[in-house]
Amino acid sequence: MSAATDPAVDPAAATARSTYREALREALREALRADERVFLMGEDVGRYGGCFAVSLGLLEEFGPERVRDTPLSESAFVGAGIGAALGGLRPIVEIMTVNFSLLALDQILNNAATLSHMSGGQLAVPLVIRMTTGAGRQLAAQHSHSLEGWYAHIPGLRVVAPATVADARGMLAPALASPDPVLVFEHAGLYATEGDAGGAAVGLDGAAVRRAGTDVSLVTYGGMLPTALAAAEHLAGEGTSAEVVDLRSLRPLDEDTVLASVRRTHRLVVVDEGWRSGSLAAEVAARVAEHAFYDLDAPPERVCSAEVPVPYAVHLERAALPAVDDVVAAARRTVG
Amino acid sequence: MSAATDPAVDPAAATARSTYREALREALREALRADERVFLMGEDVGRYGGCFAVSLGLLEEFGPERVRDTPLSESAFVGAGIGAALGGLRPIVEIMTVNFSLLALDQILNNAATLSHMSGGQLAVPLVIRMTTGAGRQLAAQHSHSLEGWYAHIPGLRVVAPATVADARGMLAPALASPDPVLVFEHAGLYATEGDAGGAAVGLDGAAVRRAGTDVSLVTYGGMLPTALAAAEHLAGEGTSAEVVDLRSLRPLDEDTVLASVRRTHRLVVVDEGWRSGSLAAEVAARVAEHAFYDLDAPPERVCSAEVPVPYAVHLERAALPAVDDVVAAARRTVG
Amino acid sequence: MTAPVDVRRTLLHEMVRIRRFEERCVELYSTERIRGFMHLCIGEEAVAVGVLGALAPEDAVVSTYREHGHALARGVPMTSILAEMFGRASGCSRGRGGSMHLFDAARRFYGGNAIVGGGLPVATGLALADALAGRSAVTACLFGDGAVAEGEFHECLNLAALWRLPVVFCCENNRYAMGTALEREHAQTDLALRAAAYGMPAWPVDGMDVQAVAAAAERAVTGVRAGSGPCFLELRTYRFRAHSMYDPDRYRDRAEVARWKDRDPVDRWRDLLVADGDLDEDGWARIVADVDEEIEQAVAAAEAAPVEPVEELTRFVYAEPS
Amino acid sequence: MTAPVDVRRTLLHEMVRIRRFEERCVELYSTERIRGFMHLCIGEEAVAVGVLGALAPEDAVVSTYREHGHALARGVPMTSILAEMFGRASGCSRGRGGSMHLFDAARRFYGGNAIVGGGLPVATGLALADALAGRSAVTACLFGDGAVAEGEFHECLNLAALWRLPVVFCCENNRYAMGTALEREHAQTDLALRAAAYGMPAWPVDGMDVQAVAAAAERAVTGVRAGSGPCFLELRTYRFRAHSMYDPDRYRDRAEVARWKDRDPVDRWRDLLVADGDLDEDGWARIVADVDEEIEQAVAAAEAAPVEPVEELTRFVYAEPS
Ligand SMILES: Cc1ncc(C[n+]2csc(CCOP(=O)(O)OP(=O)(O)O)c2C)c(N)n1
Ligand SMILES: Cc1ncc(C[n+]2csc(CCOP(=O)(O)OP(=O)(O)O)c2C)c(N)n1
Ligand SMILES: [Mg+2]
Ligand SMILES: [Mg+2]
Repeated sequence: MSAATDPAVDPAAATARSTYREALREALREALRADERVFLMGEDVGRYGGCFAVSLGLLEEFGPERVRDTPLSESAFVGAGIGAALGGLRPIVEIMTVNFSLLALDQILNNAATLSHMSGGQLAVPLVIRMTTGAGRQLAAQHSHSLEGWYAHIPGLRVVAPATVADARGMLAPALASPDPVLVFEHAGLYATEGDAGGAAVGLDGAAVRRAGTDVSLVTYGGMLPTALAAAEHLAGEGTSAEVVDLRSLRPLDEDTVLASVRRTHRLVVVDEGWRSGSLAAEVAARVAEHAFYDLDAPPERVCSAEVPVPYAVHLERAALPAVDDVVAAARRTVG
Repeated sequence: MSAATDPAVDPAAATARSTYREALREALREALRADERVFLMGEDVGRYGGCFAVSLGLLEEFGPERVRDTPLSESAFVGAGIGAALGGLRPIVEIMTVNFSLLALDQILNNAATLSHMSGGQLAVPLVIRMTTGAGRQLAAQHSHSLEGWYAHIPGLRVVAPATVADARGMLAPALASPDPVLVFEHAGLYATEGDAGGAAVGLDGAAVRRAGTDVSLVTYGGMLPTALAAAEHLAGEGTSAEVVDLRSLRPLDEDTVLASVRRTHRLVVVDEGWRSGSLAAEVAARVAEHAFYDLDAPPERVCSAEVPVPYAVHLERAALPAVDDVVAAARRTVG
Repeated sequence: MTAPVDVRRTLLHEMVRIRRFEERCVELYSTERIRGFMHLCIGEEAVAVGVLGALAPEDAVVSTYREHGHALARGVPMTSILAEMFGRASGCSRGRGGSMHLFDAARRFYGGNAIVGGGLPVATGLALADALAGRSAVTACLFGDGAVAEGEFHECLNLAALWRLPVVFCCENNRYAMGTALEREHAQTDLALRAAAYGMPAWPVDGMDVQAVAAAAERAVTGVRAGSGPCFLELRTYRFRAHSMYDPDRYRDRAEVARWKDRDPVDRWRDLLVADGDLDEDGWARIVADVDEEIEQAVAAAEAAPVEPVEELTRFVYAEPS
Repeated sequence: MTAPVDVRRTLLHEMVRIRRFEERCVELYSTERIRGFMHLCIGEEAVAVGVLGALAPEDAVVSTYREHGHALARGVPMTSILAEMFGRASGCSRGRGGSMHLFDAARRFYGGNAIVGGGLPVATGLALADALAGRSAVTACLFGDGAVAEGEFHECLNLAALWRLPVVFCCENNRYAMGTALEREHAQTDLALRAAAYGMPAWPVDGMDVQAVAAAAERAVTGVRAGSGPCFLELRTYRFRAHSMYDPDRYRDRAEVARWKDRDPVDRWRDLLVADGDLDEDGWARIVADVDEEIEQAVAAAEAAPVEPVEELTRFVYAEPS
């Protein structure tokens, strides 16, 4: 289920229907066509066609210089993206999944996020790093992380999580236009979702209210948007009107939209696939508690993943991840 | 200033006075003497005498097999610690500072934290990883991180932050006795502090109330304990009685002690050297908002570092870090 | 030098076990009994059987996500492997690991690591533990040609060589890392030469010839066990199947695949045994029948096995007090 | 082949500049004008001057925390370097970087990286940008012998060689990584041989002889610029001082230090010039006086310079819209 399958959700969108995967590919294609400085680099983005087939066909269209397969060496090729950005290009680096990005974290934190400030503003790192995130495909403990909330902790980075086909299509152009490093998190569970790709570029910042409601705010992002929307639908059947806020950008956080929603509904449930302790959900809950304390009619709730390396077996994996029922139950507690 | 310089702070302690650095060294010495399986490994722990002189003299006493200098290869020697733990030893791995631990994060998250669960309980990783953390010495953006809150996000790890000389002395033994990987964060600003080393081993878990109070709870840990205590002292002069809670263990979090304190004082200020967004302070604030919502008389407050790569110049660095005044001001807002 | 007949037959039996087990896994995957990522070693059986066969029970093994063959050759029971792939409580990782994360502590089989290169530091540490404890065990560390490009390869080969640790680094060079051919991964494709630059003995081996692998592994293990420090084997092999069940295999030339299939390690070894008079048709049929029976019993047992109760989800995140 | 007199004198002048600048920094550190970590390259000046002198303005430089000499030799103004170390707004990083993080975008001096090995990927990427854009620039990447053990060294040498990128990898082999001697860092201490294993030209150079360094660097830069792919220089040198101002230098034999000091690159070069009749006492005195004047002007300017207003703390965390 995708947010954008409901036209009400995305009223501004044009007519082109596509999958999330195709929308990403189309955005890449457009970027490669539009600007000579843009190139795509990562493991198996070329001949293999992309680990999740996002870049399928781009090698044939743009050639191996601009659709560049790399050896297994995350630190080197992410760092090379940083250097290439410093050198005037507009690299898009793909890390197959967020799990492997740990191997490049030194480059991301100590160089990409830091060089602009540390050089007193002399340098900028206009780099886009795309990676797949999230669980749900029985890939077990080393392939199922949701670490986008972690990255959102780092000053100097911009972090976005397209949750709709329109955002998958529209976020790349502003990410490339940004002078700062932008991390784009694509949830593996969304690739096959269908929706309206829209046409125009969307903004990079700013949360979106994906469904209006009056009784409780469900604040979420990325792969959890479908879950939150389904929970809202279910709650509607119970007579509870849930507003669904899609953060879209995890850094900077659009605090205003979240606070405005909570000021209307007086109740907060944050839905986040990350592990609970130290999750982005904690940050959202803390900000609401700090800035909308007197507006809250109930304690904030968080629906997160169980604090466990994600297990393989289907029933265990399912139990580890936030489900529609969990969101519904949390929302009920806030209104109850 | 150190918490333990005030004997009232640490009533159970025995008489041995030492610095935080000496206390750490003594704990290492004791561990190396007590158990043949224990060894220390890391960059320059031996001939150099330890980057911060913690392990000075241990090479001479225990020899190069057990006080083992490693090449610059964080991923390899941290991972080798994991393997050695699997192989029946009790390694203590030193990473010079938390900044460099990013290079070993894959090993820490994907192996150390994960192997027990992923193997269905067959394996355990009784590994201790020590590292220096924190800013305050004008070491600039690549040497001043406070990432312990980040590590506290990872299931499968235990994370502790000794803030007193007694904890510096007493936490290593239980960390080595733990069958799980334990990360010990030593704040660079504490090494020279003096206090009572105590004698007995202290527990690994559980927060400690370092100063009792009735009006506001200052929840902190590690290098910020002296700041929180100084703020409490200052507040006392203004007639505000602040309780200071030292978390000690960042994972698991001793939620009960924090909640009990807030239920007494009805006000919360979290003091944390980490960057504000996505900080451990957010987790503490979120938990209090979730579980002690109706006990709070004011919005929770966080005093954290500015969201900036820590700058070199002394006035800029100081401005980036939480100061006593900031804590006092935050506490005043909660009682005001 | 020719091995005794029973040894030669055992090598064949073991390779057939791996081959037919994985072929059965393909069926089980298509009926969704097995899920997630599954990587087959079909075509690479000689490496698994030759290397693992050279180890003693006290030795340790660290492997990758492509480890069915290693686990089987190490003696991890097929039933517990298959139950794991079915996600059952009787699986060798209690259903938490799946195909990529097989563990068997009793057999010192330390997984099952799905981060490319991530096993090398662990293997280095296992060897360090054995060395420090004065045990004569050896650690065999298996990884692919792709892993050789990762930083951890470099750091660990240096560390192991510097400290003269008892590790046999076994590189399964199947010429591809997913869709990336050796020539596009490495500036210098002679991987044994690369390893030799760390000052350790390193040599290439025909990984399609089980006898050659077994001999090389034995030589390596003997040297390492004797205290000569680590060594490196480049086992030249090929995967007959795609990288994983998701891989449409667009990047390889059909003719290249066919050429390597002509060197099928199972067929070649069987034909050699037949030619040498060490195996007749009956003997071959018996091997196949034995193997198939073992497989079907494992399938039946896995089907019948219970799953871990959901309440146990967070069990083992931390070790249980023993 | 002997260089023209003015070139030879310039080499001396540049080395003296670095030497005396750093000696002055020691004083300024002891009076707490300079704080934080400070790493001196005293003893290694021939490397800085020889390598940086071989570059053209369009070339790029990536360095480490031990980079005063590199920055000076690259032409970063001494005033802006010293102001940076004083933490002033007129510093080359506006006081945010300090000794370890000197930057000068206009001179393509990309820092100043304090993560050992962390500059190599950046250098590789700068070279990639030049190559893709069809520019003939070369990137010089400077790092220590300790960095050679890090995974990033391996990944980057492979990547640069695989893609034939225009990088000159310049390893300042001063035989120690903090307190760890070369023999305890590396199983195989012939670092040029290690680099050659990636299939790139690599050779050792006497890093105490500025002429040898300059010649090697020129040869390397010329080849790389011509498109022959990356190359590696092992510059054999020695730091006369401790690792940093915090280091009590317990791990080195005094006799060893003395032996290397006998090969002082500044003294040797000066003596050679004198012996060759290219320098007399007056000439030498003039160099010293010029240098000292430059230094004292830089000190005075840094003292007088304002600091960045505290309100600007978070400026430049994100790039400003231009
Ligand atoms: C660090 C890391 N990067 C990327 C991946 C995705 N990935 C899984 S297997 C693989 C190819 C590995 O090739 P090789 O080491 O040759 O082993 P093979 O699969 O051929 O046995 C890749 C890129 C991963 N698992 N880990
Ligand atoms: C990744 C990392 N690990 C450890 C350190 C601490 N450290 C700083 S310099 C240094 C030694 C580096 O030696 P080398 O590369 O030979 O350079 P040199 O200092 O000799 O110029 C160490 C261990 C660091 N800065 N970065
Ligand atoms: Mg391979
Ligand atoms: Mg050195």
